[in-house]
Amino acid sequence: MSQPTKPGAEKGPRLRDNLVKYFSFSAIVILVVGFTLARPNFLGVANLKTLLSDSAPLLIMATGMTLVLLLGSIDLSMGSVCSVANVLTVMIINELGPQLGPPALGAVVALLAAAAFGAVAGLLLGFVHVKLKVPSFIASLGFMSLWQSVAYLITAAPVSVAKVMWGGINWFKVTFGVVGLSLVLALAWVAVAYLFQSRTSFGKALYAIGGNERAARIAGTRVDQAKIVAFVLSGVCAAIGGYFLAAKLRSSAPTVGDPFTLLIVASVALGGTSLSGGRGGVLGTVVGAFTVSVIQNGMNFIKVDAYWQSIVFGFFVLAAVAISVDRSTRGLVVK
Amino acid sequence: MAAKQPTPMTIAEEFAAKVRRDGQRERVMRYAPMIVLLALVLIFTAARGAAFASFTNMVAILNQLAIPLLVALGLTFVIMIGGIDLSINGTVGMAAALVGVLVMNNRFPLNLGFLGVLLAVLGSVLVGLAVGLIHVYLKIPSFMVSFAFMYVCKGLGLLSYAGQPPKIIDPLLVALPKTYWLGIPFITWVAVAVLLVCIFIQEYTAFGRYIYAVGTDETILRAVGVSVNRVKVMVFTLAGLCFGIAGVLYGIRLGQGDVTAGNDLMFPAQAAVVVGGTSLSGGKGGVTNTIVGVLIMTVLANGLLLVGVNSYIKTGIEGLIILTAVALTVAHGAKVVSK
Amino acid sequence: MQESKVCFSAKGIVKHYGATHALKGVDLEVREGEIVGLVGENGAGKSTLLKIIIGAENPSSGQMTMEDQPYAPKNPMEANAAGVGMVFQEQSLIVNLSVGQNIFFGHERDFRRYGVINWPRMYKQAQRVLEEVDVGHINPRKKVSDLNFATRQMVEIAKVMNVTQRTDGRKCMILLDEPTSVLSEEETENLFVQMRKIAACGHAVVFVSHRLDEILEVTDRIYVYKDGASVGSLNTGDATEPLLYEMMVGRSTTSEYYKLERQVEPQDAVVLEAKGLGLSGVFKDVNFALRRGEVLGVCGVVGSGKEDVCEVLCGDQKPTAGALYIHGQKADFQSPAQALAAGVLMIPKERLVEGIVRTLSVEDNIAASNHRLVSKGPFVLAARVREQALRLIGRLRIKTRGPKELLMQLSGGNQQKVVFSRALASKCEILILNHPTRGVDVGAKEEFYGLIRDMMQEGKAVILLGDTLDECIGMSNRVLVMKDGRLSGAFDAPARGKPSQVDVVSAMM
Amino acid sequence: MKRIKVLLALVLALAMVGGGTLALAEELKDFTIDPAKIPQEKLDTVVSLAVSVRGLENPYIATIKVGMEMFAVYLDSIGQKYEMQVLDSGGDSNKEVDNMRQFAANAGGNALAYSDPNENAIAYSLAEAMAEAGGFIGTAWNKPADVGPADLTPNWVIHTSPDNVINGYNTAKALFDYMGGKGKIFVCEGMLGNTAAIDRAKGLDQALAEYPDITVAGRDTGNWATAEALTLVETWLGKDPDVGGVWCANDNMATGALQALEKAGLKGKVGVTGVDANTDIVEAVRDGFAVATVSSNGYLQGGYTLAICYAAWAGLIDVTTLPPEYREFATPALLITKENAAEYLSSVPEFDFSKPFACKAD
Repeated sequence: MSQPTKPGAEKGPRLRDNLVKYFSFSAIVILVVGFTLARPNFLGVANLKTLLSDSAPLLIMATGMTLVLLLGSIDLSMGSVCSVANVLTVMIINELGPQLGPPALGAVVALLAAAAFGAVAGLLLGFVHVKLKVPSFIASLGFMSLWQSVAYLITAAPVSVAKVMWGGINWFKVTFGVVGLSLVLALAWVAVAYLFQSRTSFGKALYAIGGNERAARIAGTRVDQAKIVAFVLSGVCAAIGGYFLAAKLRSSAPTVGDPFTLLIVASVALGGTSLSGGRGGVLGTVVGAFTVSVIQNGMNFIKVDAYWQSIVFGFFVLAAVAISVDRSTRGLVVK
Repeated sequence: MAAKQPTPMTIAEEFAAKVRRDGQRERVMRYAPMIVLLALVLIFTAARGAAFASFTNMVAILNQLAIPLLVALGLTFVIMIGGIDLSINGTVGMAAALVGVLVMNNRFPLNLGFLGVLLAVLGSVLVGLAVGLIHVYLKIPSFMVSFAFMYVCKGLGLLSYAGQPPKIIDPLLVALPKTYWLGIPFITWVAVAVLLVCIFIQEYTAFGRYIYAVGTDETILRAVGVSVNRVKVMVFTLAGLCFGIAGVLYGIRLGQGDVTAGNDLMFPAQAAVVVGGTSLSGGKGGVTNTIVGVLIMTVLANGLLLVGVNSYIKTGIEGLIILTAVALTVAHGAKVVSK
Repeated sequence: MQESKVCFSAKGIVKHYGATHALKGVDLEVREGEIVGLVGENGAGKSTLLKIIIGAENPSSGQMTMEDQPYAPKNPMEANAAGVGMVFQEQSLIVNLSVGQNIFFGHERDFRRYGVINWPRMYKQAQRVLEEVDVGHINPRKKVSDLNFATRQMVEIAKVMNVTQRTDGRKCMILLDEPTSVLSEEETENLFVQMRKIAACGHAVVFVSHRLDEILEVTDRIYVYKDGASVGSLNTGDATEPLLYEMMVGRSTTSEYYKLERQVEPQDAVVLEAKGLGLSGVFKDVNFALRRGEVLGVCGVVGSGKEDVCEVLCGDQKPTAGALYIHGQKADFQSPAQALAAGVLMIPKERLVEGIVRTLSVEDNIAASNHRLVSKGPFVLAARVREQALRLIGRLRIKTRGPKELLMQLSGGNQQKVVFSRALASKCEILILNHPTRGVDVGAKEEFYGLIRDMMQEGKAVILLGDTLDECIGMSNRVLVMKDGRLSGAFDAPARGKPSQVDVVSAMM
Repeated sequence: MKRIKVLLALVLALAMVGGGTLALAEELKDFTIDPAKIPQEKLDTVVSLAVSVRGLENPYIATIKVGMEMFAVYLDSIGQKYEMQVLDSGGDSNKEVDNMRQFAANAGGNALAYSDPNENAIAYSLAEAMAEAGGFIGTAWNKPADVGPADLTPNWVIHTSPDNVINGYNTAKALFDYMGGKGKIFVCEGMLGNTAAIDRAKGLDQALAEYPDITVAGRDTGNWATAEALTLVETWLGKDPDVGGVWCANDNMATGALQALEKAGLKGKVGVTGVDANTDIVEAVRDGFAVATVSSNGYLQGGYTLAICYAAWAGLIDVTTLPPEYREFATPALLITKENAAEYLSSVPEFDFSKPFACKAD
């Protein structure tokens, strides 16, 4: 939407802009310091281990969502794609794994299958969104319902990974010092996404489309292609998130991804990516995902009374976003 | 030219034909939600006959329509200004919990009667106001503010009775869900009244014009000296009011204060608003569209239940219908930008 | 003309944003019944001055009076109340509302009875307002989205006229910020008639345009601004285009404005050919060939189909008839991306809507159409992007704090320069320049012209939709004229022997 | 799933405090916490108590929290320092595991937890979180068949459960008998994919097999929620107003069903059953509006599980030597019908936490 921008608001001193920018990361610092003061063992080895491995699934999914939000679109189906990948993973490990021999092999096949499903789900959503011009919010909402059904149809009841197959999923418990292997893998994935986002023409296209889709199209950007790729990647991220959850929980559940649907978006937004597209990136998402994890983790540390928990959580989220919201670029309309 | 056309069309004729075609397509798009609704009704009538088309079932649909309609009405205005409100589950739940606590009930001595009902609604209104103020003045996207308030409100609702839900024993409120007028339940009448108020606001007040304008281009309002911020805050407050009324009615319908009343209302409401034809980017659509959207969602849920579709695939079918309905209502073509 | 009473005056208006002085003490005096033109390059301070007058910005210092009253509006509402109204450069109509609702937007209170808006009364009133500006044929109940741009402009003027009308006999002042940029000749003429009518009633009109011919045609007096200060004011009768140009730029214009001496003869090789091209309901039977080293001008009124021809050429729309050949190969573009791959790129007309990505940096905007050229394998090389941006920023003298600055922080003219840079960077063989100099000041225009001549020497080919007819003829080797969706004329335009504007116009009308 | 052979219809009070009075053969059942045997440094250490549950908005779940608070009162009485919290997962398995890991990381070896795994499949992960930190956990209701407390000795102290299949079967049977063995019923199942929901439905299906004249006129999930059950029953009543009974997988949904029946003027004419013994449903049973519900006794589950974990932590029992039937056992579930509803409502729950194994059903 075109605005007569106020020139006055645009020529402010640069130092302030930078301060505002870095201030946005202070939410997580304030939270960590606050929780540590309240409970010194918040930064103890045991909890660091927890914090630095449990956030991996959220981080991976949020990375995928970042790419979609950069377009100015949204993918609400990620949670249920995650569920389907989750039940698919455990089904393959349990049913196919024993025939394949070593548990690791079953796990690899399951990973491939889950990722392939994620890609197909993303492709379908991308196709419906791009070709039929259904807004991504509502298209992904439709697919959310659809994949929920599919997850139930694969296995209605939660299923544990059979004990004999635990060899294929025990990697989730591996830690290097306090850093879990799962987080290392997640960060590696983020690094790949970062390269993708900032060093390839696909990444440049994402930002251009998010900023002004029409202009990007006229400039010769492959808009449809970039959008579909972004949705495919978000689908794959959701599926890998589901795979990680299977390893983490040693089980599958057809509803496991549902609570993630909005939490992922919130993580990305907390990381400074604009919900209207064009600004932000996956590095911010790392901060955002950890902010969410720290809030959830810290809540259990300061022993908030049970009936107050969700109130306190809501206010923490509000405070974190109030601190971290990107006000450096002024004159933009906030929706 | 070898094959001679009898009369090659001139550009003007082509243009006229194109305008006609566009007009037809637009009409199809405009009426697509109604066509979908009609199709659903026909399918379910064919499948279940009397069970679906019976008077009792119509009343049941009207009864079930009331609360989703109220919620969707509030959401419609928010979506029209290009915002979004995720707090629904919380605000509705909170109002449903508070009404149980504040009126004559079996757990708490408070017996505020009608005042209690008002206070319960007021709680949600205040939350809507808070969402609006924080969104506007701290410049936080409405998505995030309402996301946070979903938790806050859920918590407040839970806290209000802490444990066993209070059973409403106020005789008037107990009687309300069983009260019918012209064969239509009281709760539905309330929803209809709110609907009329919303139509009035949209069509006959300056505020209604401003809602369209904010969704189209905020700078225009600034140019004529209308406070965009005030319009936005009012929209969120109005939404809070709708959610509050929905929550209170839900509590009364359930006969107890129950914070879970709001669960799973949010996404269907979003779907209903969009399926009805209100554009997510703002400025387009309106209350009347929402009525059709809510009808589609309600009839669909009711019909699938009567047909006895396996619950596992029910949500999937709902998803497909949403996709189909929206695909019919949106503009197509290479130049169309959809987010 | 006898001296009439002063309607509005501004003295010593200063405005600074931080360290930048946008206005360094400008004066403006407008008399009742006078049409005053403001001219100046981009960044000369015209827009800032208008924003201060309308109350969208506050001056850092300086005084204004309106009809003998001290005047210091805090917002456009107050300005309207004092009798000052403005037609904005970007249109300010709400497309989903009807014409009538737009005209009275913000003034619904006047039609309220018992809290309810009396729609019939409002529409009746709207009809009257529209009739006052001679566009009574517009149905006030029609949605604005169903109107074309020119009609919307008239609605806009009607709206402004309505809010500034005074009942106490005092006069009002209308500000028009480049209102003609979306209008056809005919509509521009109607606008001028309206302006004169308003002035004849004793009201004041301030008119801003980059088209000096329009300024000379319609105004009574002209203020010239340069670098945030007034260079002088003169009666239109005393002004000529070269004189104004000299005052604005500080040096004189000559016939080398369009760098005619550097116009080259096109080579024989045809790079792009349209055969029987048509788009249902828009244009038909369009045939032409574009040669290497040729600037092919396309003229026509708004609605003649020339814009749509461009959109078809650059792959944005698919033709419904005929075919397009690039280097003799049939091209079937599905999207602008495919056209780009074949070496065809368009500079769009609507800068904000189609031209720039406001949230991206200058360097990324410049590199938007040539990722492949700055990439190695799958990776875009940041250093090359930077280097390319710095080169073009220097060459086009883009005023920016650096290649990393976001485009939204640049002024309109500089944004247009970035768009032009993008075309240069794309290294495309065939460029479709749709109003490339729109909203750009005279100095920059000259640079653009030089760059286009350079490209021709490099053997590229350009299809040009000029911002003015003069520009189109001056720059082109050949001029095609479109009328009602068909080619209605073609003129050769060699450096010596340009066709006269009259001839071209007669083919347009 | 392990089937419990004995059907329990004991009066609740007996089951709860009966351990002391009904002298049973196994002496473990009489095991008593002797405060004198607890070293002073243990008493001075702050133990962290937690109950990990699905969501406090459910009245049954809220009673688990109360059970923990009752046990805390007992700890006060013996001079044990403690702190306590509720880990509310909101029905999110992943969050429940995260919560438990964070609780364990915080409290370390002094963590004692009762956990009601959101899904059976995560029981091991919950216990494992505790085992890594060195704390003690007792799980209830849900766990997979192939893992159990024995896998994580000593930290996974016990797993207890009322039998959901039997609960579902019993309420169904009570309903069918009320209907005279024939007629139409509506079924409101629990949340899709939830273990308890699936098991209770399994019990219903067993009963249906025994009563061939009962037909199911409508069957769908009410997601454990009052509101959804209300909508379901309302819709079904439109086509089958001659229904004889409504079987609900929990009491929240039974509340919704009763509300729908009341609106249709059928309250008291159509039988309703639930599970959980929410106060309003027990009252309805007493007043003849509902047929039956089941008390799983959350107070007992929460309080006694923590008591056993406490005994293990304090070193009073050696988990490694506990016989298997004291690691996995059934807790009493009480079918509440018109006969015992009034009594159930009037009896004040009272527990002797010094005899933690008194909660064992047989």
